[in-house]
Amino acid sequence: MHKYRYTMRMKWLACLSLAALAFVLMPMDLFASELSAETAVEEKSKVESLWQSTGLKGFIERGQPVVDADGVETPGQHGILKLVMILVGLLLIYLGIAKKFEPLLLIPIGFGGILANIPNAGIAEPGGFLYAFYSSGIGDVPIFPLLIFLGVGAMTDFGPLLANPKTALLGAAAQFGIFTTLIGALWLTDTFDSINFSIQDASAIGIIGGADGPTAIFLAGKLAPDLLGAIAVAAYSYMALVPIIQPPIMRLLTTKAEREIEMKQLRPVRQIEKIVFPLSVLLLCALLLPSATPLVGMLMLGNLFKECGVVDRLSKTAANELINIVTIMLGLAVGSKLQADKFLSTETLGIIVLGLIAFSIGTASGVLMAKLMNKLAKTDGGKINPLIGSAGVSAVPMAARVSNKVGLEANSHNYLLMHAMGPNVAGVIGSAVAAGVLLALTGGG
Amino acid sequence: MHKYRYTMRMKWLACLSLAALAFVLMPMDLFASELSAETAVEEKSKVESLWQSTGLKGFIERGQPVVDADGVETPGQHGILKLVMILVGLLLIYLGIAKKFEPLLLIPIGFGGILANIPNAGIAEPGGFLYAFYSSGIGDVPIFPLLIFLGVGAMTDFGPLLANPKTALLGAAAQFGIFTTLIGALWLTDTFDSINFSIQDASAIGIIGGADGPTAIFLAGKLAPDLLGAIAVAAYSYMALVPIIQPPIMRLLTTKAEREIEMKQLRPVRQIEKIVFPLSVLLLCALLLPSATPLVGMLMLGNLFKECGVVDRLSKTAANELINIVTIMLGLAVGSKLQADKFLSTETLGIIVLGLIAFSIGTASGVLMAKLMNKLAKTDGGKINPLIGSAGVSAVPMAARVSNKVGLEANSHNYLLMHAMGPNVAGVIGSAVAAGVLLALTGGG
Amino acid sequence: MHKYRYTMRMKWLACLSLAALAFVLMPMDLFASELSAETAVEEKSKVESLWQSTGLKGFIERGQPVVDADGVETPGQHGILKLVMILVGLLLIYLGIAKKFEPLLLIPIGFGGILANIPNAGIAEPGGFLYAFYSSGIGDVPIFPLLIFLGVGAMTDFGPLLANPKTALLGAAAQFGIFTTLIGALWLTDTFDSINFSIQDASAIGIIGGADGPTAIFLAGKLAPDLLGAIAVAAYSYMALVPIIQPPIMRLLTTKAEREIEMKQLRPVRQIEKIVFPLSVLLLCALLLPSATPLVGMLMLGNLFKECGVVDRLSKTAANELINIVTIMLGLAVGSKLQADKFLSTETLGIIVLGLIAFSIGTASGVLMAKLMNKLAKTDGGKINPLIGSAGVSAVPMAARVSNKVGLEANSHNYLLMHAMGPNVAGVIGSAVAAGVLLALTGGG
Amino acid sequence: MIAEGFELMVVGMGVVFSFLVMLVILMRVSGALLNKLPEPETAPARVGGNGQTSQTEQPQTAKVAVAVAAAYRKRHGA
Amino acid sequence: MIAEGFELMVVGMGVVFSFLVMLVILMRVSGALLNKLPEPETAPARVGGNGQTSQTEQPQTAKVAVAVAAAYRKRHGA
Amino acid sequence: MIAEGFELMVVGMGVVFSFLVMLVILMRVSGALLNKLPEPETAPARVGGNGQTSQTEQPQTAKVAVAVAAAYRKRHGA
Ligand code: NA
Ligand code: NA
Ligand code: NA
Repeated sequence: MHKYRYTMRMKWLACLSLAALAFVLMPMDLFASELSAETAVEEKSKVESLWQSTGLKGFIERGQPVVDADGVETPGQHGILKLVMILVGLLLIYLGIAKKFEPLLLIPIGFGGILANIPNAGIAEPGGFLYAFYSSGIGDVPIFPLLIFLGVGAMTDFGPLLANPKTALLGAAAQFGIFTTLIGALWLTDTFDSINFSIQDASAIGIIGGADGPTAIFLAGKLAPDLLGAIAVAAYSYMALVPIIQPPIMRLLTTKAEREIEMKQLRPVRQIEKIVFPLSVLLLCALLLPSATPLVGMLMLGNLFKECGVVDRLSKTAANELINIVTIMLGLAVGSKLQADKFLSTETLGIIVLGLIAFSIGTASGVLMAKLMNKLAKTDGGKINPLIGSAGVSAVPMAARVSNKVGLEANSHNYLLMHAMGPNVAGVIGSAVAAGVLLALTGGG
Repeated sequence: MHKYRYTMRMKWLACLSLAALAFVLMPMDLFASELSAETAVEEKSKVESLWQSTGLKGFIERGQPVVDADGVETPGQHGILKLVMILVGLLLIYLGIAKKFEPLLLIPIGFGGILANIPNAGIAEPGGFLYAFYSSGIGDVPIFPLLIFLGVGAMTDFGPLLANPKTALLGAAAQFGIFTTLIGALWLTDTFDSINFSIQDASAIGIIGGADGPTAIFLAGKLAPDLLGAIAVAAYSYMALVPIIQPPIMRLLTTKAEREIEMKQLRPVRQIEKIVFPLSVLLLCALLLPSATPLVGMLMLGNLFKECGVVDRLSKTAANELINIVTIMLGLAVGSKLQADKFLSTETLGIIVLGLIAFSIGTASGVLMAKLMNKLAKTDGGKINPLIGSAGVSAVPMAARVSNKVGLEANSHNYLLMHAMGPNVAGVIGSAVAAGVLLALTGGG
Repeated sequence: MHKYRYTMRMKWLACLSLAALAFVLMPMDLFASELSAETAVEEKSKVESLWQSTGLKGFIERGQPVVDADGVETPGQHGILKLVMILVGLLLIYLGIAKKFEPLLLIPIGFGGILANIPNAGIAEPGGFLYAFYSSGIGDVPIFPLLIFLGVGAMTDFGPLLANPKTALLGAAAQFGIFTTLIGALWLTDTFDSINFSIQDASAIGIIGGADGPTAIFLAGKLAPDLLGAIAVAAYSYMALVPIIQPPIMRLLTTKAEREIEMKQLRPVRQIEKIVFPLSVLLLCALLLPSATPLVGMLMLGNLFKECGVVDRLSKTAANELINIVTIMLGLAVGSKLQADKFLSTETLGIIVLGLIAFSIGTASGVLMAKLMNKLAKTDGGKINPLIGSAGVSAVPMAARVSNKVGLEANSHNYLLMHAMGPNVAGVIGSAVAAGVLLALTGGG
Repeated sequence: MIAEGFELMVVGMGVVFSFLVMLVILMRVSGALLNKLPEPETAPARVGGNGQTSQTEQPQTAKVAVAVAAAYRKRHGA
Repeated sequence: MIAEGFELMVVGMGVVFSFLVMLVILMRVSGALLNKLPEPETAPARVGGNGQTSQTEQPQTAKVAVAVAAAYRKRHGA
Repeated sequence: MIAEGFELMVVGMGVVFSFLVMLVILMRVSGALLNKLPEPETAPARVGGNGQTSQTEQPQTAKVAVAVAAAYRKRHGA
């Protein structure tokens, strides 16, 4: 009975729908003739021009052919590719919601990706609002990633690093993934005809291994804007996948005895140390690597706000409302770079493969560095659990949690979380420094 | 005694005031002569040039005459008109504060209107800050209305619509006011010599009938920037007047028996339905009407933030701080379009009359559509109270509250609020779709 | 023993550091030769070009010589001056944190000053993000100071002024410091060859005496952008120093009997008065001095939000999140004007001296005006304590607190705080008016 | 140029004083007029400040609450 | 020009109705499909609205709390 | 081009390591120096984090409170 009524209603609705469509199509005959008679020029009827502008038509037809300077005509891209990208956008949103993969970023990016691929809407073209977000926040001057870094700084506690400074070396070692991937990208270019990465592209791809979203967007926006969409998606996806990618590598490279190493309690850190730290890092960066100072500077400004204790209202705003507003806009702006013609290429496949390699090598380097440091250590008391090495890739605080989890599997009383936060926050500085080097050496040309 | 002292003080102050003015006027003689002697060219004294720049002088004199391409000189606008516009701005602020007419918008709009009409200040001219707000947030790319829509989405519950989908048709019917008003605007143009609305102007005026502020500003900013001030003021004023405009029409078109119809309790809606809904609407819009996707997309992104449950910090920021900041700037930017030379014209009168007609016809269409649906309904159980039809104009949540109130008058146990929220939110989608159609069909030229 | 281990570790780290540097320097030989052989043109090696881009090199060398139109070559500025400016930035941060000198502003300004002086980073040059903050928020249109004023308005209670209107005259008198300083700046220009202030520069310097940060930045951004850094630093520093600068002057100019005057309780002020007030001030300003309406208007809009009681969400956002966000960006933007070549000049010394004079004369004028008003007062009951005169300089609420404190020293039951808030807030209006006059008279040319 | 400075001082202080004197008059006049208005009944306890909820919202929120309550009653009764 | 206005009305209302009719169908179909899914167990009390803490955060916050607790125990025990 | 990649790797990792090694030294040195400073008395319970009110505000808020209290006493006494 209920079913019957339901079916009846569906029929009624279908009728109504047909009636409504008839209502739309009717004037095609009525007015089209009248108008053409009136104007005597070939004017498209309203319905015809509306049909031309639908997404449906855009999805089933090719775009305008492109004619280059030599007069060679390339056929336009098929509209179905835009539909594929919309599905990619939906996938990112699904991963964000159902799998909790970096939802704060992947939902806006995925949504922006959908908007950018709607045919005839031009949302990501000049004049569209996503284009405006991109150009004013990332393209012209990378204000969005810098403001995100300000907020990250205002949320980050460098205390665990200050309590055990030598763990900073783990954060250095884990950046090895960046540079091996860079070489990998160049090797792909030499090997496959369909892949063409410039040295700038390769640098931007390598930075995925830094496991830090704003740094990756900052560098890709400067060195390889066309690849920015793929690079950001790869970076955030692998950051979300850290709990799956890292543990096997960590277990492979360590013995059970190593994983069971207990580390001694971190010393308390005084407020004055925490205030001096961001200024020290900024000055060191100014001396050695000016190209990294925008990133490092904003991170340290946020941290100074947090630690100095006299500007709490700035610190809270930077870590809450400001970062939230910028996250929405940054996500949409990154999504605007998921346009089908840029994203659906062999190069994107290459980026996805290389990104995974970058994360894996970074993880391995961090663990191996920890083992090396243990080899060189004079006393047993100073030994570090090599599981915290993997946290050096950044991906704060996920990677530190992974260290903690794998450590608990080996020794259920061994809480590594705080120890792993040291290399973890050092990894953020490390990848910002690596971005600075790449920018200084390949950005000028 | 107290009165005496008060009078004494007033006298003292008047003396002081005169002394101060003398202090100002004094150097006119002292320095003007000296300077002209010194420089031997006719240099205006400080006081003279200050007087030239006062608002007082601007209010009592005509502006510069305008010479057009054919050399025909039109006398400048009289300054008193600016004073009239300042009074209009004060009226809007009064209505916002004392009558609670959409105060969040009318206070900034009214204040912006005052600022825009201050002579010799140029606040709404290129170089002025209201001009900067307008051009960067509405004129070049309509970022402000889109961010407002993001916040509206994050505040809107589409549950009542999902629980009773067919009420969406009421939200469609109520858009009829938009298109009749459009025709009305074209008829005025044909009839009166002093009124000249292009087809774009008429479309932007019609959208007042959509009873949705951001949609009206979005469309007017694209199709008829010169009319934006009048259109926005009319839209928000009539939205505030919904409790006065709608009830008589609702009572006229319904019998007491119809008004007494009780509707059955809405079914509960699952979270997954609420998550799928915004994505469905976006995809439908992408397929059928790409020109509406900026508006519909941002509304649905906000709603997705709200319903998905994993990005609450983005959802809260979009619905609070971000929408508040943008509301202030949007209101001021709209106010910058209340300049006397644009606003004080016969066309504004036409817009105000047409807006009222638009709201009335929209209300009537919604009610009549509900009656038609009842006629077509198979069973009595599915009948809807035609009073919820009027809520289809949008004006969320005011129109739904009006439905509830008029329903309670007829049947004091009949709470229609939740039932009326369905057509009410459908009306928001409906008017965004109507805006998309108008943009697609008249915006290209 | 602990010490021994510590020394061992330091040695180990030093070794590691040397190894790392060797690792960097190594390829200079390896690759430089190879590359030059390959390319046969003189290509700088990576290490060489990295060294060229370090801050260290920038600090120890002169910049590019500047050749002017006549072919006269001026040697480039020495890099060590940038290091000096970085120390100035650190000093400002130190004063903000340790001495609580206006930390909300001085910390971002100091940090921005450091960033602006990092060699080879170009953060404050076109293309850099501080440049973008400056040009979009202060340089092109002074949006940042205006939004700060909006927030200040939403935080300010004009009730004490409304309860005792005549105290507004104290806020007028204290602006005398502005104009004497202006003359002082012109006198320095005539007297010293190394100081060259235009009339615009002198006006912008004078406004330091207004003791109001946003007003000073607003005016300096329009009249003397090159001096903006020094002017803003002087203004905020002296505002922080009000508790040190003002008391001796106040004690010098008043007798103990005067300092002991008790003022009668302020009458309660109705909400309607508080709502009418901001609109009255705006209209008065529009009539007399349009050039001051952006500043006065935004202050009054914020106050209207606060007092009208129907837009609390706008009022709270303006007074919290929005002002916080803008404070961060404004501070950094002001810091970008602390570049060594602009800041390290005799003129800055002049500005600092003049700023102190401006504050002192403003304080004295306020106190003397109060004494004059007491002379002219008919009855004893209406007498005012001349200590509240000093609060007329603005510097809200610090100057009012100083009045209260000095008053308590003389008469431990005499709480002047609320009485001093009247001239204090009047001083804000007074300095905005003074800025408007200066803009109207010197800005046009 | 110092002459011009003096001129600016005279005109500037004149305008500042004129402005604030007129403001004093305006405050006195409007204060006198506004205090003749009857006390508003709707907002007796209002002292100033931002702490309270918007007055616009309250009655309507109440209505909404009644409607929601009625809806619940209905569902649980049925 | 009024003829063009009528054309706009016919096409416009047609599109608005088509859009919302399709939306009704979409809501009915997706509602029917989605309600066949089993009830999720993790979020039984979810009613809608923004009031709750992010679900992502909770388990991990718990872990952090355990780790911190352990760290404290260790320090004060030693 | 791969040669250039290797060069970038060597220089890049060199700089990253140099930077962080120097940072380690800096942290050790500054930590050693700063821990010789006497414990500050004004903020003994400060643990870090953002939860507390600005210290700048407190004494002055107190003064304001005293002033307001005195004003009230005076009015109600008179
Ligand atoms: Na990293
Ligand atoms: Na509508
Ligand atoms: Na002042």
